Amino acid sequence: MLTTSAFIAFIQAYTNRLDELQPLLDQLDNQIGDGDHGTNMTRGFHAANERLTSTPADDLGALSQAVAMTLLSSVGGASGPLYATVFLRFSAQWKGQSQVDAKDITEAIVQARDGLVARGKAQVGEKTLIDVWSPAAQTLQANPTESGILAAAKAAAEAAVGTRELVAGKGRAAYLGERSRGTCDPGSVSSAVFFEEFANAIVGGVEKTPWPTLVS
Amino acid sequence: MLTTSAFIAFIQAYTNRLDELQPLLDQLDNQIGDGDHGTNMTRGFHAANERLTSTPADDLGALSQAVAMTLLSSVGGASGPLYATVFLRFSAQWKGQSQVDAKDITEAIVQARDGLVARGKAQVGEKTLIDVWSPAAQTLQANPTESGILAAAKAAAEAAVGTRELVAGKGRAAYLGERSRGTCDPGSVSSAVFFEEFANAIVGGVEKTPWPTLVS
Amino acid sequence: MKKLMNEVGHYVDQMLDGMVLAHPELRRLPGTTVLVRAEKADKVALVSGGGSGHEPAHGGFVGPGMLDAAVAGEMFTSPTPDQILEAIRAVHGDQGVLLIVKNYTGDVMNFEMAAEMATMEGIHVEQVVVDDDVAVQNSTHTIGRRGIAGTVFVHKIAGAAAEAGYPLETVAAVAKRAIDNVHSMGVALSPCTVPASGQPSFQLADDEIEIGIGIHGEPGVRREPIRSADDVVDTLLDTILEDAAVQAGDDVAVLVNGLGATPLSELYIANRRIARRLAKQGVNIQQTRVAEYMTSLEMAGFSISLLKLDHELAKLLNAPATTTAWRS
Amino acid sequence: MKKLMNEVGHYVDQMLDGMVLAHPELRRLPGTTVLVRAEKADKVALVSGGGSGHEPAHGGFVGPGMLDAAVAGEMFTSPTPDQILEAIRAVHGDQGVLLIVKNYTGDVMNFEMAAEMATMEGIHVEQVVVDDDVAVQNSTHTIGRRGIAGTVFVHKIAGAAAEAGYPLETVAAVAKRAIDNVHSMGVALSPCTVPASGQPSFQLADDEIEIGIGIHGEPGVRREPIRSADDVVDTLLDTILEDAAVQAGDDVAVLVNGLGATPLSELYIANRRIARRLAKQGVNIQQTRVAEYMTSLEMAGFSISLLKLDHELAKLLNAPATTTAWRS
Ligand SMILES: Nc1ncnc2c1ncn2[C@@H]1O[C@H](COP(=O)(O)OP(=O)(O)O)[C@@H](O)[C@H]1O
Ligand SMILES: Nc1ncnc2c1ncn2[C@@H]1O[C@H](COP(=O)(O)OP(=O)(O)O)[C@@H](O)[C@H]1O
Ligand SMILES: [Mg+2]
Ligand SMILES: [Mg+2]
Ligand SMILES: [Mg+2]
Ligand SMILES: [Mg+2]
Repeated sequence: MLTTSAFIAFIQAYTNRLDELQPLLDQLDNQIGDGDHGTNMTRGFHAANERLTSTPADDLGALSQAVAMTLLSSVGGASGPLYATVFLRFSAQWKGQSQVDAKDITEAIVQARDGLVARGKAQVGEKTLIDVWSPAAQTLQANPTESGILAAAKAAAEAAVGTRELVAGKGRAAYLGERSRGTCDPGSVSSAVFFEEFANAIVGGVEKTPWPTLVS
Repeated sequence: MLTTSAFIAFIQAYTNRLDELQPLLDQLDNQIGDGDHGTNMTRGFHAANERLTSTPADDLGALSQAVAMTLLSSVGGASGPLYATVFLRFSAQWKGQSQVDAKDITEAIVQARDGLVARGKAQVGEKTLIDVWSPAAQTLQANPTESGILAAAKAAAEAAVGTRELVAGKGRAAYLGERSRGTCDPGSVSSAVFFEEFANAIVGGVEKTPWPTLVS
Repeated sequence: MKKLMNEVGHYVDQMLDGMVLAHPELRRLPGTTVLVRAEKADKVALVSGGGSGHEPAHGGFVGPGMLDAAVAGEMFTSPTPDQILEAIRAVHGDQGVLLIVKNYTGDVMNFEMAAEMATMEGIHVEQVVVDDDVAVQNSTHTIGRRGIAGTVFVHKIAGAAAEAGYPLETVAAVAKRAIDNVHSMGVALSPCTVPASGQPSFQLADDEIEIGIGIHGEPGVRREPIRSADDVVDTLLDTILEDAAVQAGDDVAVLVNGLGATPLSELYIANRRIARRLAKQGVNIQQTRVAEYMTSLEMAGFSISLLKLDHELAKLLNAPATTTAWRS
Repeated sequence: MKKLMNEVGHYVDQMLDGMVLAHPELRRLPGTTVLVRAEKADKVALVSGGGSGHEPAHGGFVGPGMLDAAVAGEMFTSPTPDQILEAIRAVHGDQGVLLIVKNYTGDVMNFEMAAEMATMEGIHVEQVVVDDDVAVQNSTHTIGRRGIAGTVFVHKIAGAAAEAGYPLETVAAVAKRAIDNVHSMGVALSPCTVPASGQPSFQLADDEIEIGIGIHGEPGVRREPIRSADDVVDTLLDTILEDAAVQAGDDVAVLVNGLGATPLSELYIANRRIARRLAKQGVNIQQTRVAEYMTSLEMAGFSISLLKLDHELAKLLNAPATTTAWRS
């Protein structure tokens, strides 16, 4: 069950994790991109958090819409429209609802994944956050329950680590060709953290992955 | 007595000394100017030497004129017009003559000094090559003989060393004001070397001043 | 890092202020990072933009004969869709809007979202994506090539087409033809430093250059030993000429673009080689531009852009334009 | 030292070649370092020049509305009288020639000798000497102030006066009035390296700036800790304003001149402060120029030039000019 207060707590918790991980995400992006993924994400989610303090907290659709619009207007770059798309799809799915169940959540995540693919036109295996969103959505679809949400977070983390071996086919890292191999995709890591905090806000008891030691 | 062959030997000897002293002259100019006096002088006198190989060697006036025009068209900067003026005055003074005596030499040096003052508008004490040409010309005027030429070279060397204590009032060093004190004026040093090689070509037996140890 | 700036968070804002204070022919939409012409024109409107740090791009190309609006993002970061939408709203008349976008995932997605929003508001929007950087291999398996300095030619040609009263579809078609015919490649002699990070974007040894550089401080496609200007020009030009399939008798325009810290004298030394090589191949240079058009902050280096001209492209390139960074 | 060049001895020669190859409206007198307009004009002729390394100065200001010829010396070294004489001979008609010289001993003497030679050939030559650098104290005991970027305003105004058909004495008088009314001062954030020496012209620590810099890589008048752009602007502007005795209600033109490696964005940040301070003092800015006009190779830094305008100077400043580096 995701309530509006759990949603707000999720955004807050994710923002805190991004603050912690900003250097790591910048560093990963520096190795295979332009070094700003952590900076972009923290800028966006700090703004989103701020925005939520003045958003009526009774409609998950409105809250998601507020996050989406804030990310859209504060991030820029590739990750801005992508993460904004996620929350726009959440908003469409949860419009007018003050709480949603695992089925609604599953549908929203699947919709978000489809939105990301439509927006970024990346396929699985191209070393983008699609490599995380795709297995996470599939795991949830196969098991649209609270335990499925936990399983999705686990699948997301594994997939993010797995991007290390891939050669980028989309995004800035693609210009490096073979040289993009050997570094985890920063957007995939921020997405895995997303699923971790998402599951923790809804189900609770999720252990934090030690990303810095795992991927740097 | 200055013959045409002594004149040519003088230009050659002076060029050799400039080659030796180029780093020192550049360094002095770097401290209080723009660091190119040695480069400018060697560029000019190498060209003059070259030019003399194709100049009929029977007229001191024509030889001086050739040197003057070559310096004018190859040096630029402040030292180009100044040293060119020296040889233009020599040329006017020695026109049509294949050899000149100490009196003719004295008159040419005095004319050159006057030309330098007219061209650069510097007074004695302003830390320019006038501080060398002026005492040298005076020494010669007081004693317009071969021994006077030797005395002029000595006076020139002393005056060049003496510019160290002066504050520049003309030339690029003037922008430094008080900070120009403590470094010998590069144009004064190249002028002192000029008198040294000039005296050696005419009278002979002049000892070379160890400029690098003396002024740097 | 030594920068002439105040608080780093105000860099873009203060730069835009300084720009409109210098150029009364530019106006900044209040509360945005959008520069528009002081006077709105009745024609197809052109909007471009991208991250900051490329000055004079893109604001320097706003004016009669070129762009109607330029949207500035954070340093080397695509602008956000809301800003782009503000630009579209401000400049569109009833003849539609063309967005000129450089091919970077971020730029493409942000402009696309803005276009969708504008379309929802009933504004007719078309988009062209510039991908002139031949350093990046082109193949159907990749995201395609980056957009670099050749974009300025596209601004100029689309601008002249719009000014000439062409309808939106035709302006877009002409812009696409310019894109198909422009090929660019750059080289860096030193990296740049984004003010917020304070760290050089990469490290180059004293005897190394970075070939095939982008315009955001990213490393290029390979690192090589430094060599003579003529040799460096040849490396870039060989790749460009091969890719552009330029032949004897072809008409071209040349853009020698400084990346920020390279003296104009060095750009002219490069142009000497470019002009001589093209002349030797029987290629006719109709126009040469040598200056800073699309920079990477204080990066040392340059890029060459070659635009193959047909009759119409040549006419449009030569049409009058009066912006702060391009006049003809 | 990383430079995009070939043999260092050919630097100036190849730069000039590259320049005329880029700009067919310029012509190089064969065997010289002189650039002239492709078409000779029937009016008072203007000749300027100086050492190389200041590009686009001085060749970039040759063209209708500005100079008739620019003479380039070796790097940061005054050109020689024979080259200047060639320029005078090439451009003089029957209305005389004005030489516009920057106040450096070398430049003054070389131009003076050329003027004497030209006079001996029966050409009527006048000379004005620009000394706009207020960093250098002015007093009767010194050689006076250096000529720096404000020289470009003098080129423009004298150029317009000549184009308007003024006789030589009047062109010279107007140029002198521009010189009397232009005040400049610069600052360096990093030194430059002359190709032949390969050594930086001075050393600055990471937190130091050099105030009151000349344009030949010479050190400035003092070294200070780095600080905000606004503070640096204030330091320069305070000195300029005091010296220029600019008052509320005065009309001025502003030139924010990049020294070579400073991004345009930083120049605009500086201009924001300049414009606001002048506005606050009630000074009317009639025109602002922000770009590289008179550089010191790849030196980082900038200079501010303030030209006080009367009615005629304003008219001449705004008159049309089409050169490669100045258009109006
Ligand atoms: N076409 C795409 N589809 C999906 N994700 C993408 C795409 N392009 C980039 N990304 C994701 O965006 C991340 C980079 O984001 P960020 O660094 O914030 O933006 P930018 O690349 O504009 O600097 C990458 O790590 C990748 O996961
Ligand atoms: N007005 C002047 N009168 C006499 N000598 C001068 C004058 N200005 C400069 N000089 C001499 O010129 C020398 C500098 O020459 P140089 O470095 O070759 O030229 P520049 O100063 O143009 O670089 C100074 O050391 C000084 O002796
Ligand atoms: Mg990035
Ligand atoms: Mg010197
Ligand atoms: Mg980015
Ligand atoms: Mg010099």
